[in-house]
Amino acid sequence: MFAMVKNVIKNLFSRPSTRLFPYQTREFFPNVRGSIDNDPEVCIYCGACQMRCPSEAIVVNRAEKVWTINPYKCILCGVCAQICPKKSIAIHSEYVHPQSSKVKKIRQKKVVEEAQSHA
Amino acid sequence: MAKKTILPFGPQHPVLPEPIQLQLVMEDEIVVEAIPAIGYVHRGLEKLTETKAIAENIFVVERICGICSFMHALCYCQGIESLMNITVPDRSRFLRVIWGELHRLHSHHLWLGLLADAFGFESLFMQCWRNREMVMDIMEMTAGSRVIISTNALGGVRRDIDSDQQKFILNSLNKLQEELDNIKRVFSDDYTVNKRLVDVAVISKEDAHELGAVGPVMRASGLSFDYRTTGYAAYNELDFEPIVEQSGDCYARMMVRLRECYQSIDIIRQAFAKLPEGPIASPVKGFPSGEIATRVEQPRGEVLYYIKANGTNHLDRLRVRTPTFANIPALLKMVKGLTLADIPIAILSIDPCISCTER
Amino acid sequence: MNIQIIAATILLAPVIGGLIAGIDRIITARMQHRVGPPLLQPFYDVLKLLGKENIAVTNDQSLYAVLYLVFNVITLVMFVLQMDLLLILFMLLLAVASLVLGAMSANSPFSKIGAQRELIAILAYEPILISSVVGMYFVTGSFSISRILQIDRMLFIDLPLLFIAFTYVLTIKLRKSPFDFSTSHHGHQELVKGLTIEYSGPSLAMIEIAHWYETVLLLLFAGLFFANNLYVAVAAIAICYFAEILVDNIAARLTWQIMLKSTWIPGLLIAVVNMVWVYIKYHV
Amino acid sequence: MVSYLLLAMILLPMLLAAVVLAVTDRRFRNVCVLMVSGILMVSALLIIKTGAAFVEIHGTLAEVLDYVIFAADVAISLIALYFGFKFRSIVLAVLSIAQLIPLVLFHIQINFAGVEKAFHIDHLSMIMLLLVNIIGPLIAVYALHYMQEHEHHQHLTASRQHYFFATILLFLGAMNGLVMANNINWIHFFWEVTTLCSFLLIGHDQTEAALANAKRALIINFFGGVAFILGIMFIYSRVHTIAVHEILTYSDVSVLLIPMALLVLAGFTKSAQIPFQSWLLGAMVAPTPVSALLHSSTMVKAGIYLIFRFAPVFLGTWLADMSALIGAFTFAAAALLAISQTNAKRILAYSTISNLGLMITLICILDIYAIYAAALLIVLHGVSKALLFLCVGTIEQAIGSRDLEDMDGIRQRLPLTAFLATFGAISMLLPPFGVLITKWIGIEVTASLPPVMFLIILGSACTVFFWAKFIGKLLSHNPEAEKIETLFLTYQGPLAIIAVLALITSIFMIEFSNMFIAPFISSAYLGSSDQTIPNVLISDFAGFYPPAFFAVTAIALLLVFILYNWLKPKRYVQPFLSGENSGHNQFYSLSDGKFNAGFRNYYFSSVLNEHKLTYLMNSIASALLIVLFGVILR
Repeated sequence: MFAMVKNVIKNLFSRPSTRLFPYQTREFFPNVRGSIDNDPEVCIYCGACQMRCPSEAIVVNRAEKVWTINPYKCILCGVCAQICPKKSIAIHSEYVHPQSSKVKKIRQKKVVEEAQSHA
Repeated sequence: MAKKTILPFGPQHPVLPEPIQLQLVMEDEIVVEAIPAIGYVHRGLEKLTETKAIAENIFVVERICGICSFMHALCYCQGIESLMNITVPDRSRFLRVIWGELHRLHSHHLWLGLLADAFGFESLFMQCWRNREMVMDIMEMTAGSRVIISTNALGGVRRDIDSDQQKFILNSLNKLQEELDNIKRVFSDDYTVNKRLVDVAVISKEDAHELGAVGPVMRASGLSFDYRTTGYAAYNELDFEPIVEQSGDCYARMMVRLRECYQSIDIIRQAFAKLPEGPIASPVKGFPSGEIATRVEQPRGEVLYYIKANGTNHLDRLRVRTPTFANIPALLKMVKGLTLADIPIAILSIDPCISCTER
Repeated sequence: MNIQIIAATILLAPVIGGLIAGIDRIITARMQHRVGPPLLQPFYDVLKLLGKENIAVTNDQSLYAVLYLVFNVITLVMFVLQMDLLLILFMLLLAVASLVLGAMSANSPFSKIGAQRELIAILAYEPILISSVVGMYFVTGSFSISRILQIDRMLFIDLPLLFIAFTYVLTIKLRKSPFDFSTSHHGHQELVKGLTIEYSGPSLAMIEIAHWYETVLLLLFAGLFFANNLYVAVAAIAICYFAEILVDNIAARLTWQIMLKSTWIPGLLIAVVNMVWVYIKYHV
Repeated sequence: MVSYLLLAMILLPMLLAAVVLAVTDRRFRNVCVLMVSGILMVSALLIIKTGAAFVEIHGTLAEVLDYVIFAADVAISLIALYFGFKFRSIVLAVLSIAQLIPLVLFHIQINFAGVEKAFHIDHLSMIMLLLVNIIGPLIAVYALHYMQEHEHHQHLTASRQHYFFATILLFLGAMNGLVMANNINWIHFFWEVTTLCSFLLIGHDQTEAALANAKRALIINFFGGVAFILGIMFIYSRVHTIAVHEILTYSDVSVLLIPMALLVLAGFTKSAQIPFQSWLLGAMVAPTPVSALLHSSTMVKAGIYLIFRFAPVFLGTWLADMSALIGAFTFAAAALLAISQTNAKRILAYSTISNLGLMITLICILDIYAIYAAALLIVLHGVSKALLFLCVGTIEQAIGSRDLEDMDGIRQRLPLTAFLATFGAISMLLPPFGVLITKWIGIEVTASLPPVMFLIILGSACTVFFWAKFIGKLLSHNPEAEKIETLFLTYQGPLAIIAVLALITSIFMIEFSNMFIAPFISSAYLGSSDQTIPNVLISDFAGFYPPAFFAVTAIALLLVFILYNWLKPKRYVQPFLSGENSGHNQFYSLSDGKFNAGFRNYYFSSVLNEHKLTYLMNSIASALLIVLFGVILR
């Protein structure tokens, strides 16, 4: 009957293990697949990532040099970064915060600012 | 006695981790009949595998089930590898065992928590899931992702575990084992827990065999069989025995899983001790052809993959039979004559994975 | 004077009850190694519920929720006015009956099963509650609180076993684990939320507030065992409630079969032993 | 004046019974019944207004009456003997002979002597008269319409209603005689008339079950009758009087203990205490007005009346304590058994048995509040139970079932009846209504007898369970139900009147107690001088003053309605059916398509097996009875 008492009392008198997110955050481990980004200046818009992407999240427009990823389709498998010939696709360890609208991430050559369009 | 209580238990019910409907016909609170209905989370993944490339399918089969995703990928990879006669490097075989056992650990912890929740023991539930965080952290650190770790690849694995990571893992496992001792005491000795588990939903040895139960459900009824003993991956080089309990009730099923947690920790330690140096993947060229059935022991029991390939980059057919599917007949046998309060426990005692079952 | 007491009771009791609920939630969270909500969270919850749309299955569900609240208030006022304890228990029964009827009026099998379980709970705790009152009668010679308060002995010394039985059924009455099967603070039980499953918005707020009144009443009842010394009484109430939280966190939810057996056999047995002993001590 | 009233209350119903039997015209019968009902109510009120009195009958009339009643009493035994042969029941035949022989011998022994003060109307009689002559006629009026529908459902070729109403009228007359007679032989005669009437009424439908249960009722009540006549003979042999008021003045208890035990036993059989409860349960096969009549105002109350009447003689003895224990045991056991019942009438029947047990306990406790509570319970229970039975009868006629589980949505189908039935059930269970108050007093006064108190505590817990189930079912909501209620003045009218009476009796409990019970206590328990009345007048029951509580409840309800209007749901949804609703009470199942969710109350059929439990309870109660007699006969 009282097997749990020890655990419970120990818990009561030690610091809680939950964090008050977002005020306190934990450091990410290195190499965590948190989010995917592409450097538009390095990218050669070959389209290899689009071909190998298992979830068809990446669309590359070779003519206009636009690289688009739909983060709501992306499964963060990391295949694109693995096969990128210029290693321009990078995986960051930070997770993306929740958002209130489904926004695609667009990377375009020469235009440094981030453009956004609704899905 | 004309009128009976008919209760739709599920598909959306808080004690069910996943959607399954049991139409319970009750007298007072005793269930006289349970009519199951599944099909609420069918996603057509088997069909999807026929349109994807063979290497991409790894990511598809991983998503059959989140909790045992690694085992699904493993089973698929092993099938394709044997169709193509690829021998995977030794180091990757051991790494597969390590990640596989980590998955078993976190799956069993998840299940222990859910079971605690099903019999209304919130603090124990929290405790189990807090312990599970350690395993998840290990996974996040080694594979870069917490649940669906995507480390399997045709011909080997995608990531390596270095010695720093190895130290971290072993430390974490030591801590986990201590914590496991704490919750084991509660699960096995607590009066209220025993009241809710002992002699509830008994499946006899004969019934378990007859109804084709697999995994912990089968082993809890006294049938000693664990597919790992057939020695896939590196299991033939590791020392372990299938964990068997005799009584066949919910308590036995809980004990099997609890003891398997210790066993998994032990296996991981052995694997690290024997981990050979070398490459982690073999090169893969060409496409498979022919058909094969392959099996792997998941946390929930044995999963069976049937793969039919035709020499192109697409499969003809992929068929998955998951452990939950095999355990549902046993479940239906169990719930008859139980009281309503025991229904969640009985359902959970087979560790149902409805998403697996429906794919 | 009476009017002032009544007004103070009606206004203060939910504040105290809500604070107790807040403390309960924090301690529970800490016992589960969580940070837990702020102290005033129960009030925030109720305020939020009050601001929501009232959605119901049947027309008169909310009526029963309000009845539950009103009868709980009346019972507490009767207690504070130091009336007859048995009468107070029966009024409390009226409050629970409205909750049960509210659950039964909705055409939902889940809430109806919850109602039946609550009735079984009544079956389990009612004899012990009445027994404790009768035990007090044997010691003090009166069922009236005003007379019980005049006695200069500590009732606990004469009625330790009854106090244990009382704290045991307090768990049922407060609907805490292991006896939280008619409704629970978590939806994770086979009946989801049992009795209160079809309630939402303001009517659910009524039930929450009624719980606060009920908690205060039950704790005062527990304090009655130590009534001659205010400090001891407050300490005893605190210990008693802490024990309830502890038990809530170290026990699985049991079934009503086990509850009925444990209250009717060992529970009533120790109650009767205690009653016989004080009867012989004071009346033979 | 009083003698005319007596004629109107005893003889007139009996005479009209003969007329109703002879003239089968329906309209004439209706007029007769309505007329008798009116006369009974008025006479009862008048007789109460006159106050306590003895009615003396002298000379030839008295002698003739004595002979007539003796002859009629013998005739009843002979009728029973006839039925004994007809049913081939040796037990019944033996019992009727066992009654016949002492009856004849006793009359020869006393040389057919009578009692000068033939009738004694005191305040206990008045309480009973109020009950019999207000509730009884209302039930009779209700039966006019009910029996019409009842026979319509039965598809009879020839109406048997004239038998029915004749028996009812005879019954009421006999009850009036029973509660006013001062000659114990006459009480026995009226007692036997009620037995015979109940036999006829239970067997009225002439079905196999009805006849079997009628036979059982006759056997058990004849057993009581035998005990009664033996008790009378014993009393006479000890104190040489057959006048009740003289017997009551006998202060030496030990002399009268054995005959009193026999009379209490007779009371137990009539009041269906365990182990004699089976006849009352069997009586449920009869048309519902019969059940109402048997349970509320007549028959079972006759047993209570007998024990209450003679209680002053044996209070404080072993007999009283044991009777209180048996009563309390019945209270708890019947309440427990009621939990396992699905048949609404059987639930009510067990509740009646249970409450009768409580009455007997209260009667047998030496405490002034116990007497108040006992007398109050007789009235409150009578009123509420009559209401409940008539409501269940109305529901049964409308939906064709008396099973509680078929009463889902009865609120929408029969709004008025369901409301009245709920009111009746609430008045049996919850404060501030009187029945609960008597239970409360029961616990408070039995503190001197802990086992009795313990049984009452357990019993009240069980009571809550089955009443809450009952009320919950009546109030449960079914959006698909349609209104099928048809209103008739003579059908729902009596229901409404009884409901109002139930409310009034509960509100004016204190006034009622002071008006009737206090004088009764001072005359029967404290010696018969009127000066002592102020000592037993009460202002409240230990802090419970009903009008105040009703006022608080009324204010609370008002508050509730104000809050409720503010809270009134703006939007209605379907209940939670695990996310698969396909209708209000219907869910979709992938395997079976649309399926109705159902709910059945808990009856614990595996644990509370009525058959086994009854056997157990009967054994325990019989053992208690044997102990009772064993000690007394020592």
